[in-house]
Amino acid sequence: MLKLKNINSFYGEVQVLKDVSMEVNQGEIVTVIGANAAGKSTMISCISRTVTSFRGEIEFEESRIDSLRPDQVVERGLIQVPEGRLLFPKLTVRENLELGAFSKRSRGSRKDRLEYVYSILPKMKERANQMAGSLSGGEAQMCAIGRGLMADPKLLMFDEPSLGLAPIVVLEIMELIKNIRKEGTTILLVEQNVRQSLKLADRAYVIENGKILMEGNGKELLNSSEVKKAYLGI
Amino acid sequence: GGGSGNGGDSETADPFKVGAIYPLSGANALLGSQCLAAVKIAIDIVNANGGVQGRQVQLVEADAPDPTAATTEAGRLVDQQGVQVIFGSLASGNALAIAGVTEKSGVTLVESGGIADALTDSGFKNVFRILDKGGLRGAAGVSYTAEYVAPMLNIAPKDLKVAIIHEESSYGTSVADGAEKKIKELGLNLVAREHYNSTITDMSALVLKLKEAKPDVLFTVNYINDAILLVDTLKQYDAMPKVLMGCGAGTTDPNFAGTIGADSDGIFCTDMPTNLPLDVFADEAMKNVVSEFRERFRKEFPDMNNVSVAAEAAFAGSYTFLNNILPNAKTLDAEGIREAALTTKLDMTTLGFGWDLGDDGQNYAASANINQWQGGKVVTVYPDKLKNGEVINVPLPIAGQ
Amino acid sequence: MEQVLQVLISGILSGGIYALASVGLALIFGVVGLVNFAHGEYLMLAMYIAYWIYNFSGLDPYQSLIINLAVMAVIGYITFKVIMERVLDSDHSIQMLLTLALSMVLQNLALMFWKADYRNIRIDMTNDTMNLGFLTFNTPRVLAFLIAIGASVLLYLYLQKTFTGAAMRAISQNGKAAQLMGINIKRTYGLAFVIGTTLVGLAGLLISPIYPAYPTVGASFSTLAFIVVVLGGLSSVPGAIFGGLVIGVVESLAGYFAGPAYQQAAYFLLFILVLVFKPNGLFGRS
Amino acid sequence: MIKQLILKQNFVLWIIAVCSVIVPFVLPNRYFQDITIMTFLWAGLATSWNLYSGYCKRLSIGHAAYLGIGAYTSTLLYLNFGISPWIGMLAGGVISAIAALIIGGTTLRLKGTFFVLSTIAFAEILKVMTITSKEITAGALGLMIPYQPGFTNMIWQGKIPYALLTWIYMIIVLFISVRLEKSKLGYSLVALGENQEAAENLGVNSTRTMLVAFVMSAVLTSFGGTLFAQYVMFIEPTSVMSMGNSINFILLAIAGGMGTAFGPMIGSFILTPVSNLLRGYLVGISGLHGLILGLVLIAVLLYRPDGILPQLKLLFRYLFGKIAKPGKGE
Amino acid sequence: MILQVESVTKKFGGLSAVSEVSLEIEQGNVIGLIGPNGAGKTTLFNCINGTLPITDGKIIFDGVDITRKKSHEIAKLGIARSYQIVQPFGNMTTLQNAMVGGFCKTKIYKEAESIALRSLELVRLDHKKDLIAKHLNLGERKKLEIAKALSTQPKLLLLDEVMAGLTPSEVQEMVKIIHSINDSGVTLIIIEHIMEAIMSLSKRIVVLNFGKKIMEGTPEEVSSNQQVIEAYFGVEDGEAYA
Ligand SMILES: Nc1ncnc2c1ncn2[C@@H]1O[C@H](COP(=O)(O)OP(=O)(O)OP(=O)(O)O)[C@@H](O)[C@H]1O
Ligand SMILES: Nc1ncnc2c1ncn2[C@@H]1O[C@H](COP(=O)(O)OP(=O)(O)OP(=O)(O)O)[C@@H](O)[C@H]1O
Ligand SMILES: [Mg+2]
Ligand SMILES: [Mg+2]
Repeated sequence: MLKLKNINSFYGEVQVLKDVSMEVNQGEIVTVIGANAAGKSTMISCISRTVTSFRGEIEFEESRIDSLRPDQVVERGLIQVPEGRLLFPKLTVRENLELGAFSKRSRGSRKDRLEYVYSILPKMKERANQMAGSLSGGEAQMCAIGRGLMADPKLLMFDEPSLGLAPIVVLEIMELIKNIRKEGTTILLVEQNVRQSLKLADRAYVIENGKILMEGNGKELLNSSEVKKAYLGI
Repeated sequence: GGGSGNGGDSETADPFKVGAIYPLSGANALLGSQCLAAVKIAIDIVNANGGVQGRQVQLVEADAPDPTAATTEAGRLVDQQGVQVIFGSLASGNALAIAGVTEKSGVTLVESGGIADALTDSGFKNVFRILDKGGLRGAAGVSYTAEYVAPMLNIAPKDLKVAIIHEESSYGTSVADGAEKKIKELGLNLVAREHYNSTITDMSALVLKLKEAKPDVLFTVNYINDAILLVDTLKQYDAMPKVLMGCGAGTTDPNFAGTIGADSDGIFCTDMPTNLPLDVFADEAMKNVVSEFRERFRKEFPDMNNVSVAAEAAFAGSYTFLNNILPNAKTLDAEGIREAALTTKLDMTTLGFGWDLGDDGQNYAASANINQWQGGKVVTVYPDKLKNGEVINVPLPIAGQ
Repeated sequence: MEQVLQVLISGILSGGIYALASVGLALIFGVVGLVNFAHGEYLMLAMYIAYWIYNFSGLDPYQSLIINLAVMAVIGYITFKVIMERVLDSDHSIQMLLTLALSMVLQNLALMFWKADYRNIRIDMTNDTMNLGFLTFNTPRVLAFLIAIGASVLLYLYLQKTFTGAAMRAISQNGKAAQLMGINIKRTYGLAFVIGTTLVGLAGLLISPIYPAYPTVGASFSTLAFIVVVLGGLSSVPGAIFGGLVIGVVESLAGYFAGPAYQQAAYFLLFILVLVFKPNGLFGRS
Repeated sequence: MIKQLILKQNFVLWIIAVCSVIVPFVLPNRYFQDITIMTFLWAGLATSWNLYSGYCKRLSIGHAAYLGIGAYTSTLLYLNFGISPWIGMLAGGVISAIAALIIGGTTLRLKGTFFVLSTIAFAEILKVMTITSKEITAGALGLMIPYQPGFTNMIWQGKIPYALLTWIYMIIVLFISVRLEKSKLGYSLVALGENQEAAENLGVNSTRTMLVAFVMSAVLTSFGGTLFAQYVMFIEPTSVMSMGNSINFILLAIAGGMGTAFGPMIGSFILTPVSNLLRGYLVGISGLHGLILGLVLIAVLLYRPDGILPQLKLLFRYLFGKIAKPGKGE
Repeated sequence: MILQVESVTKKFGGLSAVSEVSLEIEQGNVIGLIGPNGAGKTTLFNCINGTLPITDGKIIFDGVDITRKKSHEIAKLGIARSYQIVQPFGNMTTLQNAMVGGFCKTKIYKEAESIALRSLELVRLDHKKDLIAKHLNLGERKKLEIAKALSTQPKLLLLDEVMAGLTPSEVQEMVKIIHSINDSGVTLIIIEHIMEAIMSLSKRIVVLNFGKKIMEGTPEEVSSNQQVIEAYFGVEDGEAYA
């Protein structure tokens, strides 16, 4: 469904991604793990086209998307829940969520989607009229996730969704991701919470210094000694 | 400047360099560019007649939107271009700044725009002003009103209610100050004095305030668009006083009547003599010069149905100086020019009044005329010597209750 | 009393035009986050265009409204494409400065093309008045007021009721996030810029029968529009409408009670007072 | 040793600043000297402006007010009481400081655009006050300083003394800027400009820091105002306190590099002569020089948004880096 | 007792983000602060260091009542904090960032520089000292947050989720850093959702929920408390997360 071929990405003269190739199949949960600054967020941003300084091919549903504009990528149903939330601080939670359904493909079903998001993230309904800028760290993260769901995604990319969430909520989010997948949305998950995310994943990639280092199914990697040593500190 | 080219062949002698500094950009660019055009015409005419002391006059232009720029540009003309005479400069502030430069270098400034008293009251040796001081212009309107208008209105001068409204730049302020002083002196009844910024877009409040004061005569000093706005607003609120005595610039501008049309009939515009009928000039040569100037000016500014006052003054200043003063100078340096300027006396310049400088460089022959708009034309109604029509419409037919 | 009422009304009428001149600025600020110092220059351009059309075809500013607005939209679009689009990600100070430079260019272009002459449009209506009891209204000013308020309200509704409007409000807060929502940032920025310049153009057009065009006419409106917009709370359209009316009234009252010399000082003073007590403007959300 | 010094860009910039004093001596005539004086003066003024607004990223578009206070205070004291402008300059500084304290006290807590516009408002109010208090300031008529050369009067016949004076002024302000960059005040200011709350949490007293810098900036600007008045010898509210002047401070600072000690100077060294020469030599078509200047600025902003200084530094590194290399081989 | 928080309440409109919370810390101690999202942890930090004015209650630091003091005064007295959402001075270098803190207790440039360098070394960021802060990645920014706070030479350091977004092995590194900070005599309050970290760092843990303090105890006590498990840890595959 999503294919990356030999992506090389640069910030100025610094090369962040080196020949990254990977793929996500329809209906899968694919996890990407890696240390800080490995280039995970950069990779996702290349797909969303908010980072444009890269070479290589990106294919989504059999067609190239590596020269589209970010909004066109969204229009195809490829949605990112960004790292660091990136909410609209001076809009209310509700307005933030509604903007999640801005694209034409999801605009029509905005009302239903909002109900859906409220039902799985009840805290958001509670805070619907609060300015997003004054949410607590965790609440903001929930809002960002909710906003991503509003877009009716075909493929949803999460960049560190568990960041700053209480353990119980992390569990809920992982559960949620499973459920979303069940409803037919494909998932690409970037996570630092290595244990949780590998448990969830059908397949996983390990990225280090901008290179794909390992690839395999989630359980395998979780048990691999290299991963244990490098990322779990065991 | 070098020595005088005595007897030298006009073809081979060095040109005589003069400068012109006017605001050509910024808020005053309109009048500035007209003045510059007028100076150019004057130089052309002089050159066609053989130039100054056998030397062709060469013009160096400069743009000075504000006093700081005026200082720099005056420096360029004086030090870089080596001009001996500068014509300028429309705004009093610029004139004062230029004088600061020219005075130090022994260069002559011939001022035909700035009317602030300070210019000739500050002891400058080489600054000559052809126009009246601002105070005079304001005062002339007041004196005329007390002497002639009050009787026409059947009101004793001391009962005559008058008001002053002026734009707040140094121009408007100095004219208004002159008017106020005269009003106090003659014991007229000053019921209001207000000033405003000439970029004002709505005069309703001002006019409504004025309406309360119910003046019989309104003295006003404006630039062109505020003059139009003032008359429009006075009419809209039915607040036109019996007599509207404009004191220069805006109300004398050809576009004034052009824009407001028939309503201008009877509105006074005190100013230096302007657009005088040719028969005022006894001298045949001067008649030709004036008509040539007007013709060429109109060609350059086809939109205008009359030559603007500022341009007439700029022409008069530069032409008189080049044609009448400089030929009398023993040497074409500051000393020689000063002597010639102070000793030369003329009965008539192209402005209709004479040339008679005091030691301060002020032309005490300068006068202000009382003019009136009649049928879209400026008609001089006073002094009798220059008069070419009788007063009409006192009180104004459009005056409010 | 009658006088004061009359003064008040004349203030409100001017206020309507100030409001219209300002809503565009508020919109551009709200969306692009840009303080557009060249704002007034678009007003100037529209006045010149109105004058031109009037001169060549005899169409008065109301008749040429559509053409004029179309031209303004095109001019807005061109400036956006050629200049603003390139600095969307730059520092605010850079953007601000760029608009300053732009205003310099436009003013001087006008000076070169049209000379410094005042260009008046006198139509039959210019001095018409309408009377209501003891009150007098200048017809072009009333017309300008009605159209101005109408246009401002339309803009407000557009921003509130349409999704594009919502996008416009979101975009300035976080451009990257807006992209991730599927908002075409450049297009939205461009749209806001074009609407903004067209609206201030409309304001210019509406005052062209009562006020002459000259190269620096925009400058005084620019400052005024800033004051209005800040009073209203920067990016708030209703705030700008309200702010415009307030400034109009204050200016008028100050002119009447203190004298026209104090008109500007009065609204600047009001402005400072408001900021002292409500640092985010009258309508600003903190 | 010297090579190391050269590689420190500030060293080179200091050399440029200090050596510029030669310029008025070698120039052929007073017109060019006049431009040099304006260049020094504007460099000093823009650097003064930069002291607060540049480092703190809060643009004041009302600094012409302090220029006006400086110019008017010294001139009025001189004209009315015969007090030497040297003392008048200090008095102007004191009054500017008081004004800046009042203005700063009310506006410094404002954020972003609110602050920017409030500075305009204050400057405009001050201008209107100056115009309307005719009895004291002569209003719109302006004030003229009589030409009485002498050191105590701060008036000279030639241009050189003015050039030296404005150069010293520039160097002093520059020195203060450079010191500021390496001081607690400077660090606090820059941090405040980046993120006020975070700075406060690190112990930065934002109110005091901003006030101190704002007052410093205002006082130095007003000193420049006195020099301005003594040089032009004529002041009037509409031109001295115009927003155009305030904007010019900003233009120079940004063109050179805002928030850097030498940026505004570089900006003035380039733009002041350019704009004066353009005005002088493109006089034929009114508006043309303004148009060209505007276009040049747009081009700079579009293609070199950090200003000229960083480019210059790159150039130094390139030039002296090359020089330094063979040195190593020896 | 270096810090005494006495029945502090903070309301936003109708919402009590923190209500009647009291806690005390002894000099040199490390306390963990946990609780569900929106429980009021960050708000409590904001109250302690003066970023937000408190609605009710009293805070005493080192014998001084700091309830109504401004945040810069509090910083001078010796409380520093890091932000949950990092707030670097983006256009300054890493070292300059830290030096802003370094100037808290001195006016001398050299001193501020050496203080800043020392804190950068402590968080192992000294190799990036000349990098412009906006080019740092998230992990480095978190370290910079700590270094900035440390440079003010605090007696009490409030750390808000400095480990979020780090891989487990990076977490371990950070834990070591925090230990060494504590060893140098700084008292710490730590907010963290990563349990391994908070359990191994803190001597005592305070749990907030809906703005109220629901319990305080040793890590063992807290992790076995049923109420805390239900509200906070959750249960995974039938077993408690911790
Ligand atoms: N805008 C930028 N300019 C320059 N360098 C950047 C920029 N954004 C990221 N980088 C650098 O690119 C590298 C990869 O960053 P990226 O954010 O993709 O890493 P990551 O794997 O997502 O790390 P983390 O786990 O911290 O989120 C880092 O070294 C970072 O410093
Ligand atoms: N300015 C504000 N206005 C209204 N509500 C606010 C404001 N600031 C915070 N809140 C609310 O107060 C509550 C406490 O927020 P706080 O940031 O202290 O939570 P937290 O415990 O730090 O949570 P997290 O673990 O998610 O960071 C939240 O519900 C938040 O939405
Ligand atoms: Mg990342
Ligand atoms: Mg928090």
